Amino acid sequence: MMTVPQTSASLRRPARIAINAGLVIFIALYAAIGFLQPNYLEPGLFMNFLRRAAPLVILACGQLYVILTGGFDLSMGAVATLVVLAASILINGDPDTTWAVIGALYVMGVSIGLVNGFVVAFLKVPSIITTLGTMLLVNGLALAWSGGAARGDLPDNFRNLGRLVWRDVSVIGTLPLAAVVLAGFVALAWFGLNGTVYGKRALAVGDNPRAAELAGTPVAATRILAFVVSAVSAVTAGILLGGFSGVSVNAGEGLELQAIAACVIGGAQLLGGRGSVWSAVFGALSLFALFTLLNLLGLPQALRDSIQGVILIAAVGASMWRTRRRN
Amino acid sequence: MTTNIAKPKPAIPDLPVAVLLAGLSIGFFAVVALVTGETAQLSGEGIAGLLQRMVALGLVALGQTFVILVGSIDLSVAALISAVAVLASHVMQGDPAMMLPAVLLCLGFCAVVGFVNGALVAYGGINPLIVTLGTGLIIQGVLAASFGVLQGAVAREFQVIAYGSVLGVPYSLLLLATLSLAAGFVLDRTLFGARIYAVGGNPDGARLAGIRTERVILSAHMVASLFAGAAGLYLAARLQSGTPWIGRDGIYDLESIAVTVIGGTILAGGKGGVAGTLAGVLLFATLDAGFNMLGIDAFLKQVLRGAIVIAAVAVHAVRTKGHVA
Amino acid sequence: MTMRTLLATTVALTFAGQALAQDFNDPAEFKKQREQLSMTPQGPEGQPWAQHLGDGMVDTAKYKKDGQVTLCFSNAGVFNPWRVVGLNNLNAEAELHKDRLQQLIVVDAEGKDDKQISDIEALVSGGKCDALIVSPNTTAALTPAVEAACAKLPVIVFDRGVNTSCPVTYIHPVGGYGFGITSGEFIASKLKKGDNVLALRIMPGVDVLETRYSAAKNIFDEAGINVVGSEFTGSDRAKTKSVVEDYINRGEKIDAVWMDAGDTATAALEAFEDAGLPYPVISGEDQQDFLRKWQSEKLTAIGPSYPTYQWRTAVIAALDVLDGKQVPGPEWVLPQPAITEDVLAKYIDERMPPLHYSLCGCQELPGYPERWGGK
Amino acid sequence: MMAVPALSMTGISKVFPGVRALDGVDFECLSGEVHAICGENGAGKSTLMKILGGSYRPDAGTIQLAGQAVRFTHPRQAAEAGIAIIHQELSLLPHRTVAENIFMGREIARRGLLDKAGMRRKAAALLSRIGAAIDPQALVSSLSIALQQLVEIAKALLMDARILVMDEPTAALDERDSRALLGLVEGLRREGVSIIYISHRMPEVMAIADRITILKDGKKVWTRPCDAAPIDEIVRAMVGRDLKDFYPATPVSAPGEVLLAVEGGTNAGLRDLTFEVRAGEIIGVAGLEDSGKGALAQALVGDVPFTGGAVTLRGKRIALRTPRQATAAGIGYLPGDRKSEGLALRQSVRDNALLTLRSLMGLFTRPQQGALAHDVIDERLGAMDVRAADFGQEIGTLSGGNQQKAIIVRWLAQASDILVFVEPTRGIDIAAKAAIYETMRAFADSGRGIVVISSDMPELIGIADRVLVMHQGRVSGAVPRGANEEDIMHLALGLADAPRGEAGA
Repeated sequence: MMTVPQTSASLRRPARIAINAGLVIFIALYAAIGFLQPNYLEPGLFMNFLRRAAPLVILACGQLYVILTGGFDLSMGAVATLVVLAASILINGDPDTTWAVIGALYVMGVSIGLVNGFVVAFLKVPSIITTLGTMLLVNGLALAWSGGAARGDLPDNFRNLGRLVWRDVSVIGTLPLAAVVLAGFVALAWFGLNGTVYGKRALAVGDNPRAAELAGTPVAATRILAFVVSAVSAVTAGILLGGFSGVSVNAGEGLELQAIAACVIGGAQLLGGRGSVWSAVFGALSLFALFTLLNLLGLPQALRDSIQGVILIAAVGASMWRTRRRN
Repeated sequence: MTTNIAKPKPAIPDLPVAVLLAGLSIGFFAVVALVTGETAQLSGEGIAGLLQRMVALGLVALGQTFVILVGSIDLSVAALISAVAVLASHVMQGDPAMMLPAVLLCLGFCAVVGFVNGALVAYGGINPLIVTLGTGLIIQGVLAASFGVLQGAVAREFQVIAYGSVLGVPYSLLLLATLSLAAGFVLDRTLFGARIYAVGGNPDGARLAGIRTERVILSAHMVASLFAGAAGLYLAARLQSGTPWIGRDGIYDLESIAVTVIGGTILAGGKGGVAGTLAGVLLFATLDAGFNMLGIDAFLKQVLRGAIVIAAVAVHAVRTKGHVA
Repeated sequence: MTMRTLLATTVALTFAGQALAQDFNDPAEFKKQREQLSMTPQGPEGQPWAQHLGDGMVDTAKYKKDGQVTLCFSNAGVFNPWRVVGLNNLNAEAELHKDRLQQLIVVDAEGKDDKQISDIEALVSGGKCDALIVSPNTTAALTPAVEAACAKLPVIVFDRGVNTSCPVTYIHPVGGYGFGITSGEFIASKLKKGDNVLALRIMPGVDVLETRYSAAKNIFDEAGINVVGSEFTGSDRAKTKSVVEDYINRGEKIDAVWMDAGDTATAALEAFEDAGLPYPVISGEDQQDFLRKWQSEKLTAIGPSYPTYQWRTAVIAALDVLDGKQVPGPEWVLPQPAITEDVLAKYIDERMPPLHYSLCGCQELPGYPERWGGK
Repeated sequence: MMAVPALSMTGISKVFPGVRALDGVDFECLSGEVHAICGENGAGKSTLMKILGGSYRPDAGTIQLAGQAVRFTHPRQAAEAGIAIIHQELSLLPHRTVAENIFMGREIARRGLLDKAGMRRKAAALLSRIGAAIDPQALVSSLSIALQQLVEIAKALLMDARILVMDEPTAALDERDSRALLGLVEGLRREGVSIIYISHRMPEVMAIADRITILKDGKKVWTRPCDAAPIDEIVRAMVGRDLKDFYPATPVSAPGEVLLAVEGGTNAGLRDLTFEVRAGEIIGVAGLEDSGKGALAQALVGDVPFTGGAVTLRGKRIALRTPRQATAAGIGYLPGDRKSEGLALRQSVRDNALLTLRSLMGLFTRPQQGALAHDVIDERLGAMDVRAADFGQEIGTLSGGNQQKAIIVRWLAQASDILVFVEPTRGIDIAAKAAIYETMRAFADSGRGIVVISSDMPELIGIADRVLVMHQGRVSGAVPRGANEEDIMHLALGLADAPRGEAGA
């Protein structure tokens, strides 16, 4: 038996500095933004950038959980919309109820996640169909409940979550509350995948559910939990969106696909088994930087879609090419 | 003695799903029509109207069936439909002499899109969801950027496709029927069809059996794009002029996937067929018509449709052994 | 031969964008609508939904039908708040006529032309309808279906039109140019030559919206006002706010914001608030949230309208037709008032939801304000 | 007879990441010759045949067909050149009919139109030619594994191949079907077809082969005419050392207390199974393909649970309704098909080894502490001599033996009482094999038990303390250590104690 020369197993390499593809793309895109509009390099505007990117980054983190386990969640945009509308109806301008309502919103989100998860895990409906169904269902519910238009107002303490900016903060100048929420959510998402055993279970389930099951992994529970996390992220993003810009019936429209695209650009693999929180974070930041850059370039709105499509295919194609070359 | 004598099972396994779905759909429609007193909907004209609701989605879904059977998927159909409808009306500008060039140009464009999709999926090895989401975005963007404010119209003569009829049967229904039969025939009776099932059912096995799997995947994508083109042309004829949003507003991408899966074609590929897909389309058409008769609120309709999509797939998916994602 | 045609077509397509963009700039229509804006309406005082501009009337005796009647309504959809308010108007108006109206059948096309055509065909072939009201999703697409319906029963079209004169009447307010003229002239009057205006629009390619912009753009150009940008927001508040923030961040001085629809006006204003800048001159629409903000922040603003009361008019017209009464036609042009600072207070109703359209003409209708989501 | 060989392969080499699968192998086959290739699992037989079939491209070497050099980049080219391969892994379409499967890729068609009736007829003829009573219209998913294997054979016979490769064609067949198949091979040989025959069943090889080539560790040992190669010499050449050294020594101490006891275990594939595993014992399970030995493994690990009967572990009644329950109760599983059932190929060696531990601990366990720490698992992997440049690398890049060892580490980390091995050394090279046997012995010696299910008879005889033989879903007998293959075969075929009447049920 000839084995290819190997180093001794006990000799551990220095920890590899994993450079995330999304990070590289993000830095390149943000550098381009800075080149076009130098004031974007100031901390204040960067913070503002983060504030606006926060909902997408948070959605991408949630979507990542589902993608790691091998599925998709198309319902998250609809959940975000539901959250915005439900918040305005339930709070109805009374700031005292804000926190109770936010609690209720999370309960709602968790139940939608549970439904998605149960249907996929036990009724064996492929997630793309399941969440397409819940997308229609949740969107319909949100519209039916609100009567198709925004109702009620969001009080300032709710709006602040997406809108408040602390000024005169040392070093960074300004600090938006949304950026704090973002950091908190990313930290939680990171903790979920790296601070508990869940992350590795999810990767194994996404990679080979059969092998994971035979090794004792609770496959169904892992899947369901991923959908719950995804729904929770949609609720959080919805709260920020509502806070940032107020009530509207199309608050979450199209965000699900952007979140999937973000994960993929960041290097997560569709159908599971590969990816990290940083794929989601930097993928989403890259995507948002791309939007901003295209805005600054003043291209026709429509062409921005096209460029997004090109970037999407190119990013995945490039990672495919890298994998192939390595093998 | 060998003990395992195989019991013959029906050769077309998707037939029961199709029959069941179609039966349920027709039953639902008939009951609603009777209960609401809309008995006129059960006349020839009413039925023709019901079936006409199937045409656009039906055409797209036929193509979608090919890609799903081969184990791929196509999300770019919605953008492609818009592109074709806009191109057709723009090229024709109401001039009957331009009908043929317009149709040729549109189908040629579809073939190119299908080729690009197929090549990126089959030879590039990129996930089909990403590829077709990407090409869809590209088409949609270019379309909206260059044709956003265009007005054009197809030729009056071209609209015959959508509005003409023979012996009370609209041409569009004949078109759908003919293309369905053709698609069914191709899948069931031709070499290409057999290859599609082989590649979708077991890509490695198909490769070992000497099938050029990449070519089959690529061809299936071209078929899907051409069917989307047919749907686009039909819509252009029906709507007189295309806007860059008709595909997206019609949600033809997700709905075509949904009806195909509802009809018993499995997303992994290799199992399913045209009959099931048509039954799925019929279900959607009867839901549309039935909800109209019942006067169900538009938003509630969406809720019901979402629940029905899940339930319809769950009915046959729940027996799946192993895992789905 | 065919090859050459194809090639020529391909080349033509490349330049198509510029070649045909002029479609929405029709000087004759611009002039006509400008006149209509200052015309005195005919009809009952204080009931703009029953008034009309101009003199044309059509005779409808042949459609007269006694006893209980059934009206059918093919709706393009309820995909925006304007249509939600409108549909409530229409339903409430129908309730006023319970004695005459046996049934009102409403079918919703969910924004799909194809479905609306099928819906109309089904309504006509169903044989229950005595008259058909259509709010078309797209002008050209619905024309053949409406034509076919005209052959069977009286048809009333409102909001967007159809390319045929077969309907008994086509109800619409003055129009897009009128909207653009009102808002454009107001902004032009408040700005100096060389000042900047940012145009925020919902989406391209929709005739009723394109004409609004084209009219305003003409006026800005004439007044020497600089349009720094024209952006599409898709009626999305978050996107609106982001777009405006981007312009602010770029260091552009924005003196005025012109909008082709007001449902995201408050989001645009918030961008200025968040940046700590003074409010610009702004043109919105007649939504409650915008009017309240206008009042509380003392904005320099105007609220042109595309009144939702036309949904009431549709029912009124249909019943008049079945009564055999003369109705304004072949076009029933409704007055299109704008909300100005003097009349602002009377349009604000704190009970109503933020995106309620004040010019709904619905205050006296049954179920107000709950039916429209008010308290 | 010594004309230009129908096939000659010279100097074929192929390297996979971590393994040199073939190293300058020469091989030839004349027309009308049955040329057997023997070798341990992992010796390179399948790789050689995949190169011949166009699935792999060789790194070096040439292939000549009837003296003409050929180069295949796609299986289609090999098929067109007249090479047909009956693959070891099934490559059927479960949702399609038998006829459609037989004609996959070679449909009878005129101008693109299928001749379905013609294919049905021809399929029926083909099936009866190999003596298989299968309806060509049946769906493949409705057939047993053995019948599916026959469909595979029919598929390969469809083409009038000049060279036919049969890779373990009888592995899933019972005696009668095997005999029919050998008759078929005989007939083909007379027609002048070159047949390359790969099998572990020595008697079969001796009966049918003209020449035998031995491969070992990717190299050719020798090629000899059949009559110049007695069985023991073949075995020595294959194994490279005496079998005595190869398997670990028999334990000195007698088996201890009863660890695992199954009483009356029953489900769809198993009938009234009763046996026990004692501490320190390795129990082998033998049987033909549908004897139920696979179902036994699946039942023990909760994958396809028992529906009747009782299972006790260390005297306590346990429920084995899901793999998770079995895992938690202390039963570990090492599946035969590692790729699809054992490994998450894109995850690291470490992650695969930790999979069970992580799955059974509380969700909020810190992943880098205690037993989950990298150092701890790295030590275990090192102790098992898992060879990898870095335990953080993807396990898919490791050789089969190292992968198997990593899975063993998974269960050692979980401190399982019973390990269920299925085909423990399939696709594993010989050096790693000995190490795995060593590990199995050591595991048992530590007071725990092993159930090993294998179709590799010498392996069972060498490693197991006791071999249970299964036939038609029940245990047809047990043989002690030191029994020979014939004893086992006898029981496996149901000839020993099964009432005659039941054989046909």
